[in-house]
Amino acid sequence: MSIWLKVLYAAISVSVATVYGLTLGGIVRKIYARVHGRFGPPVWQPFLDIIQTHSRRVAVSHGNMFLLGPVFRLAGGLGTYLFIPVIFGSALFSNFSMAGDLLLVMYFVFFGQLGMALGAGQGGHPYSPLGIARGLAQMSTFEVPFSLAVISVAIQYNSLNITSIVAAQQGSFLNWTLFTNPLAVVAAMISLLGMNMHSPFSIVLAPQEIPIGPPIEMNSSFLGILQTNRGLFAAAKLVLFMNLFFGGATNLLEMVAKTFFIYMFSVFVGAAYPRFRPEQSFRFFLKWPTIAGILSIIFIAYFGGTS
Amino acid sequence: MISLYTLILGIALLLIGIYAMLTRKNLMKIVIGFSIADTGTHIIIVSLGYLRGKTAPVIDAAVSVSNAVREVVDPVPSALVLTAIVIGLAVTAVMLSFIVEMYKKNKSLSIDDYQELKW
Amino acid sequence: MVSPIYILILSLSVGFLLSIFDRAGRKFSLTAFYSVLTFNVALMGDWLYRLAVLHVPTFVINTAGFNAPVSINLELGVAEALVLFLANLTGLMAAVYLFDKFREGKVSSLILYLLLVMGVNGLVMTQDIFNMFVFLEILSISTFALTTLKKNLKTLSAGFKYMIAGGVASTFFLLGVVFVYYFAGTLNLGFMTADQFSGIGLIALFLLSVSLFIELKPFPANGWALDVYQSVDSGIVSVIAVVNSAAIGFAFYKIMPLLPSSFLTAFGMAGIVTFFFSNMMGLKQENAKRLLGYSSIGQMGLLLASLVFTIGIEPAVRYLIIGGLFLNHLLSKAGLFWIAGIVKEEKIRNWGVLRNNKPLLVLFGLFIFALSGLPPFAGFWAKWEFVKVLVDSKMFFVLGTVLVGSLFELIFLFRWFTMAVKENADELEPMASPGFSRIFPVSFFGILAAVVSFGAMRCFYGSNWLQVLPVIAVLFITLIDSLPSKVKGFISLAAVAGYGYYLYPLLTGNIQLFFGVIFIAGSAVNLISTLNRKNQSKGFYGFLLMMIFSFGNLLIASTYLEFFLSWEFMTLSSFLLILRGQNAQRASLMYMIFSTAGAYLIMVGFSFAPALSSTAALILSIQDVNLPLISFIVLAIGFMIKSGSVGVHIWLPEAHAEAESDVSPFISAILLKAGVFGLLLLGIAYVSNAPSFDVFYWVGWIGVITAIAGAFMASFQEDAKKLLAYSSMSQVGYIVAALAMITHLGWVSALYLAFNHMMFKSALFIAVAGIYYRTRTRKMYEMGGLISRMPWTYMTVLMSIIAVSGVPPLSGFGAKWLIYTAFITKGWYLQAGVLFFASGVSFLYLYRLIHTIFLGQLKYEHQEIKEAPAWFIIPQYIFLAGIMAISMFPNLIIKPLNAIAMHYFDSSIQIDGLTVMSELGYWNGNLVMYVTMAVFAIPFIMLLLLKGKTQKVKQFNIVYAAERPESPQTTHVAHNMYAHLRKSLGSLSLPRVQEFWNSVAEWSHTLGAFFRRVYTGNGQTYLLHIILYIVVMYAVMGGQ
Amino acid sequence: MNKKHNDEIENQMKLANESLPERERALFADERPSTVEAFNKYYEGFLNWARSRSLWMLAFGTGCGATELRPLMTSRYDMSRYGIAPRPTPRQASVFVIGGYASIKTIKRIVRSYEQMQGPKYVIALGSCTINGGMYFDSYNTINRLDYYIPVDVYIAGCMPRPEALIAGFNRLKEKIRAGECEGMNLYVEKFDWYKENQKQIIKDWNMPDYNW
Amino acid sequence: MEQLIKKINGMIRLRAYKKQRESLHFFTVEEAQLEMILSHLKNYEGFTHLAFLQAVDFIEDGKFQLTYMLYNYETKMNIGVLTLIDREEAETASIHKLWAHAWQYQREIHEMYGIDFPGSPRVKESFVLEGWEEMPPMRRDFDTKEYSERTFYQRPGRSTNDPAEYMKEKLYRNYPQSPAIRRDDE
Repeated sequence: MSIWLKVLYAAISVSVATVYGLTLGGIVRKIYARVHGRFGPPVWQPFLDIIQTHSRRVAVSHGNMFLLGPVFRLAGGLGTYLFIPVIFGSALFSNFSMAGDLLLVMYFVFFGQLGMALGAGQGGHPYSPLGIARGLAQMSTFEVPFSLAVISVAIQYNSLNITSIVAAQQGSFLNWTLFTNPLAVVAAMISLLGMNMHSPFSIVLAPQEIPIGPPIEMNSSFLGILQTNRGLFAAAKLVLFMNLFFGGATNLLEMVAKTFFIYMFSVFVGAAYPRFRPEQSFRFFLKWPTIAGILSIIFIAYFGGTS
Repeated sequence: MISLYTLILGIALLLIGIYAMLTRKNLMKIVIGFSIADTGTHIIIVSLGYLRGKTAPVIDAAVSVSNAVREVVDPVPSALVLTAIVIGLAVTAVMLSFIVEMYKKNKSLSIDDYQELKW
Repeated sequence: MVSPIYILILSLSVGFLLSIFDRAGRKFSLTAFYSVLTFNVALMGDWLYRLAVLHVPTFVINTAGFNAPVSINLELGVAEALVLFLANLTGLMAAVYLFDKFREGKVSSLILYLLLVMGVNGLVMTQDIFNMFVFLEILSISTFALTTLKKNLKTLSAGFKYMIAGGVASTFFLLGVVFVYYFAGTLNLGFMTADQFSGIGLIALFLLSVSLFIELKPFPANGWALDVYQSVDSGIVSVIAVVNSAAIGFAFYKIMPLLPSSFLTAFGMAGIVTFFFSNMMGLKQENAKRLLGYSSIGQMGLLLASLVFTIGIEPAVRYLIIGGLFLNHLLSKAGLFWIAGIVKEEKIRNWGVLRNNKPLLVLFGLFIFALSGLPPFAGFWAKWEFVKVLVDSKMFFVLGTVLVGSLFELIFLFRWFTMAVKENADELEPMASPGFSRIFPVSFFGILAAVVSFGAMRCFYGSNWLQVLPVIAVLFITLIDSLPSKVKGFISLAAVAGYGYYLYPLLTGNIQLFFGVIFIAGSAVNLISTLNRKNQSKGFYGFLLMMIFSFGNLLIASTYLEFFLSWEFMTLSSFLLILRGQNAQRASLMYMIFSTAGAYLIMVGFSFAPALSSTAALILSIQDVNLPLISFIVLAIGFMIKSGSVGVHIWLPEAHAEAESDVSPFISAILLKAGVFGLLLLGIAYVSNAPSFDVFYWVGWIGVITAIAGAFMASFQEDAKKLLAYSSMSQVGYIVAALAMITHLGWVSALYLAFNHMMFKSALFIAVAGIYYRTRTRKMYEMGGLISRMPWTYMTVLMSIIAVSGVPPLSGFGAKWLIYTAFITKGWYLQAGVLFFASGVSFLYLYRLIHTIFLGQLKYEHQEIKEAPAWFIIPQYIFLAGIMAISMFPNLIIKPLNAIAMHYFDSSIQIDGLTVMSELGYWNGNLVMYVTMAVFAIPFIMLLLLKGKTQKVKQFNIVYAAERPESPQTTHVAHNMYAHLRKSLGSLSLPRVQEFWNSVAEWSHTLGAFFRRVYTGNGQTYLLHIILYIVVMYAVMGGQ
Repeated sequence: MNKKHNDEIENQMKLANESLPERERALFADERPSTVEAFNKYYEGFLNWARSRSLWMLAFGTGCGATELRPLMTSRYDMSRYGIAPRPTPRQASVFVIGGYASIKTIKRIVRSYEQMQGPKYVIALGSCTINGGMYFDSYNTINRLDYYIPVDVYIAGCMPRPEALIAGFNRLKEKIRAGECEGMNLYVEKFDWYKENQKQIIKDWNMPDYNW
Repeated sequence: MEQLIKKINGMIRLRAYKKQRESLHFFTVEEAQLEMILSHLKNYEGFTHLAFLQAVDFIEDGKFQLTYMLYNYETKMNIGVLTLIDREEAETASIHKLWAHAWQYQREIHEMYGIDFPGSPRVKESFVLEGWEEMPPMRRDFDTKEYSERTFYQRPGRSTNDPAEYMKEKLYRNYPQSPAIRRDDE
């Protein structure tokens, strides 16, 4: 396949994911509003917000790193997405997954976060590092159950290759990791809550105590890029979870349906639970989901699992 | 064969001397204890070489050169003891001179007053 | 051929004539005095030459024209000649040292001194035990009298105690002599045999030996000796500690053949006990001369023990051990006592005054190193062989006691040394410059020690000059030390390059070559940063070269001893480098203690190892060696100490932080890899001959725990260098864990990580060095916002932390990919989980590092700060280029590493073009790089197009809740940045290990303080000790 | 020569920041704000449409009128359906709602926050106090006319105006935005010196730069 | 409580004691005796808490009245210690040594009334007015309307009702003589 075709496919894939991710965000706001008994903003409000932020005539930059922070962030989102095969068996949506396996995806997530943290740090505002400190600490803890789940999955399918993990789950829905290795899915889904930073783990972005955390100084187009990434990155994470735990997708519709429900999980938990303090959330992640992850490894590695 | 009484006497003196050294606080008495112990040692030495009924290993009018081997006691311990006495004397003398100097410096003869060096 | 009897005759006759000479003037008497002493030395030297080199038979002197046993006879063999030569030499030097005293004092001291010398000579040579008694008494009485050379209350009371003890001991000796005569019927040693003393006859031997033994000051019957050592004039003390002890020790050696083995074992044990306890009690000692006294007593104990425990082994080795220990003790102890006399400060804490006199300080260090048994001094070789003997004869208890005792000794000696080098001495009176007569003997012995050590080395290695190179480097740099620092730097750089060039053909194995690159090339690049030094940096380059050459020598060491020698050179040189740091006293001491403990373990481990069959480098030949399990365990612990594994890591952060900032990169990036190299060595042995117990499983766990513990502790540091140090600990934990897998992929990842770590940690430490150079602070919260002032350094740090954290596309991700794949393939799942956690935590400290230094608020005092000097920037960018190269083309490193590991295992990865494939997954670093560049470019262009009119603003133009920031200090989030994490998981970061080791230290000091209470200072108590000691020894020996 | 000339011009463009202590001047940007003209009509029209549909309101309750903003967020009035959302930082907000009376102490913060907002930016002034002082017309520390200190786009009269009035005000603002009439950002720059003079007249301890970027 | 009042009355002559309710009492003391009384109340009578410190301007008498409101946690009693100081030379002793937090009240009073408390920390710093240059605004001779007109730009067209007149007409029609504010010690 020619490289330019590949690039074209990737561009299409990214556009779809971004639009999908942003729409998902709009839907979530709508759902929240309805839960509150409000009418809520239109579903396309995220798009309007992005146009609005980009439409600012002036911007303030604190330096080159500040300028690059959002770039890093979106690059992280793009890269993460591009290293995941989105739809099983589809050339259009296979992205650049031949560059690396699951570990690459897991670590590329940090690319954007690190860059963003640096950019926000140069902003000079004390709330930025405060939020980043919380975010990084929370990340280091929710990575524990997630990585345990990934290890468990890797043992189960004897592979770290996302495509072959998906392939192994094809056939019946009973082949999904959700059913063959439920403990790993429990661990991973709880850490998904942390990744999405929905409450009860939303202290990182705490809108009141430290106004929206790291990106406090971000403005205009910088913010717009961050918002774009929010959509894309959400889509990337969901696709990854879908691939690892929910049998992947063979067509776009299936992908949309599955990821929607995965997302709804964290939305509903977020709508129902109050927030943890940072130290509570750290301890929480290291307690129950970690135990679930360890149990899933023991279950898979030492009792053979079911696959 | 050896003289048991003198041996016991020597050991007794040795023990008395050591006891004195261990219990007396006065420096002079300690030196006296040392001398007693030293003397006890000398007696032990001599008694080990002593053979009942024989004479001193001095070749003079009483003992001729030819029958000396039969008539005298083992001469070696006696010779040793002479040297040992001299040496003991020297040690005692040095000790006493130390005591004199120490008394000059500290005006005390109690050994308890000379223990600032420790640990 | 002058008969040695003339020594006795001349000493005695001149001694008596001296008072007459003195009438004619002190000049005459002194001339006579020194000529006699010189004559003694010359005569003994001559005899030594004849006996040892020309192999003249043992010379026997029969007095009074009769043969033994009728007459008293003297014997002069090689051993006697050697001991007497050294004793007389020391006597002469001590006399030179005492020249001022002798010139001004009474003539009687000259006479006494000659008598003493005569006593010593006689005691050593005589074969008659009563004669021995006589000489012993002559020796003792003259010594008693000489103690009051400096007459004050202390010397008098100490001398009196000495006399009581000595008097009683000699009384018993006399008794023993007589009893021996009674049983053997002769006084001549040559005519006695052990079987003459059976049953009750053993009492005779007991009395004879135990009283001599008491003269050698065994614990605890040795309080009197300590008092003498503390109070009496240094010159005399050096004679008592060295010459007297040598003579009495030799006398004991002479009667040893008579003693039954039960006696000998008991005496050997008593020697070991003495060595152990006196060193332990030395820990608590603050008086310099008393400290030396403890050390002397300990050394004598060790010497006696070695006399006993080496019976029956090959004579050459035996002489090496005994001779080495003896020579070491003699030279260094005499030298140290003399220095103590010159310094005149009683408290070791006040020895900072020694810094006024640099040559003397060097000599002091020389003696301390010699005494501690560090190479190249004689004690090192002796200790190495002794340990081997003990291991071979399975005396593990003795071995343990000796090693712990040695460690104690090393602790107090090095504490003293670090105090002398570092302790504040500003308020003390500066030391007066010593006269020639005082400095000469010290220097002479220093040079002698060096020559002897050089001779020992030559006798071991013949022409292998590479092993000696570290020492040569030090000497060479010392010669040119007056040159400017930059010149020396360039010379050193050239030397390292030349060394590398020379070494290259010797590195036949790939693995050697790989570590060669880390050790030599890494050092060379790091060396560039030292070129920034402005001041003279005396000694610095010498030690640096010594360390670098030792690294290289580790690679090509072909025997255990060579390996260990280089290892010890490395330890010593790195200790000296660390000590150069401003507040490095504690840190360097801790480093030395832990390193030495590790070195002892390595020594023991190698002693257990079977002999090598091949002459190739150890790293290559080790695979043919079937190491026993104990070797594996002990060596693994030893190497893990060096690599800073958890539990024994506490030296690491201190040493890294307190070393000079351009030394830290060497320690972190390269020195730690030496530990890794050692573990790899062990791993290779494990691959071919695995023991029954899976040692490396536990090593793996330790590595994993090290990784997480280091990461946690790094997150809570305020000091940039400490943060990096803990980060190093964590990273090396990864390496150790990966090595411990003993799989192909594990080793590839370990080596990959090692290489990577060398580069990014060097770059980071040099960057921090540059920052420290400009800001003069290591506290991160005192910095901030430096990105605008030091953009180049920022770039390095940014790239390096990306490489550390394992974020693609830089090389760190390769390490992560390899290591996790390896772990999952190996089946170490939970370990992999912990490592994931560690890698998450590593983001915390990395962000903290870069944020608190470079981002946030620039402080007022740093507004005008400049970029770090070019000497710091150049090496950083060399390393950065390396990182970028292997990031872009991972095959550059993966392929060779694959080849190295394939030497030991079947390959588990395939390299298909630019993609690396493992059993589980795949990774194409090149493509990742391109994709990353592309995805980076897209938003960047997007931003440039859309961002509107952008105003660059300054640091206070922030949204501050509608206020304006008060000051940069209060606006910068840096101090205790992860307070919330500390709140929830901080208990993990408590310094428990530190507390553990602190309490170990506390306990050993407390025990020392407890035991030394036996030395009440009361003469009667000391006497009681002696009596009880005899009783107890009798009980012990009688029981057997 | 040319460079020197440029430097001179640049220096004239700088703000004096005289009230800042010497060492703090380096910590604040001293550039003068400049006007940024709109794009061409159609593009700007599109952007204005988006801006009007996505009003981000600075959550800064300057006076008692802020109480009336709370019900606006609740389900009864639900401002989010108009695309109005609160933002906690002025960097991201586009609408500044002045909640009633503004004391001198508050006006200082209002000016800072307003200047830190990224244009185009809009101001809704709430309540009589902002119009002519309201019931605080004779207070010694409450200003009477807000538009002397920052440009105001929409006034909502009342003491206090109900949330319905607020919604009406927002709708008015939207209309004005779409009509391209809300150029307060450029107005502020054009009359910069006048605004500064007025501000400095009442804010006596001016311990901030002349323009808070 | 009565006992306490008697006791204090025995120590000094109390002026104008007033019992507002069971748990709230006021009395006035001489300015010179104020510190002594306060420290006595704090140290011996259990009034450990200084609830507030405030001032009233009695311009007619040329006096400022200071009210130190103390509270006893055990008996749950409030005592207001009042004192009068001269309006022209408005200055009195600082009590920040008795209650550390009093400095903040004193600073505020200094700003608002111009009463000085020598020795009180940071008393001269501005508190809420941030750079006020005129007469302290809470003094009754400060004409706030004139100040406002002078300083703030008036919007033309505003019509104003005099609050007193307007209120009188609207609400107090039944009370033509609104009660004058009287001090208790008069």
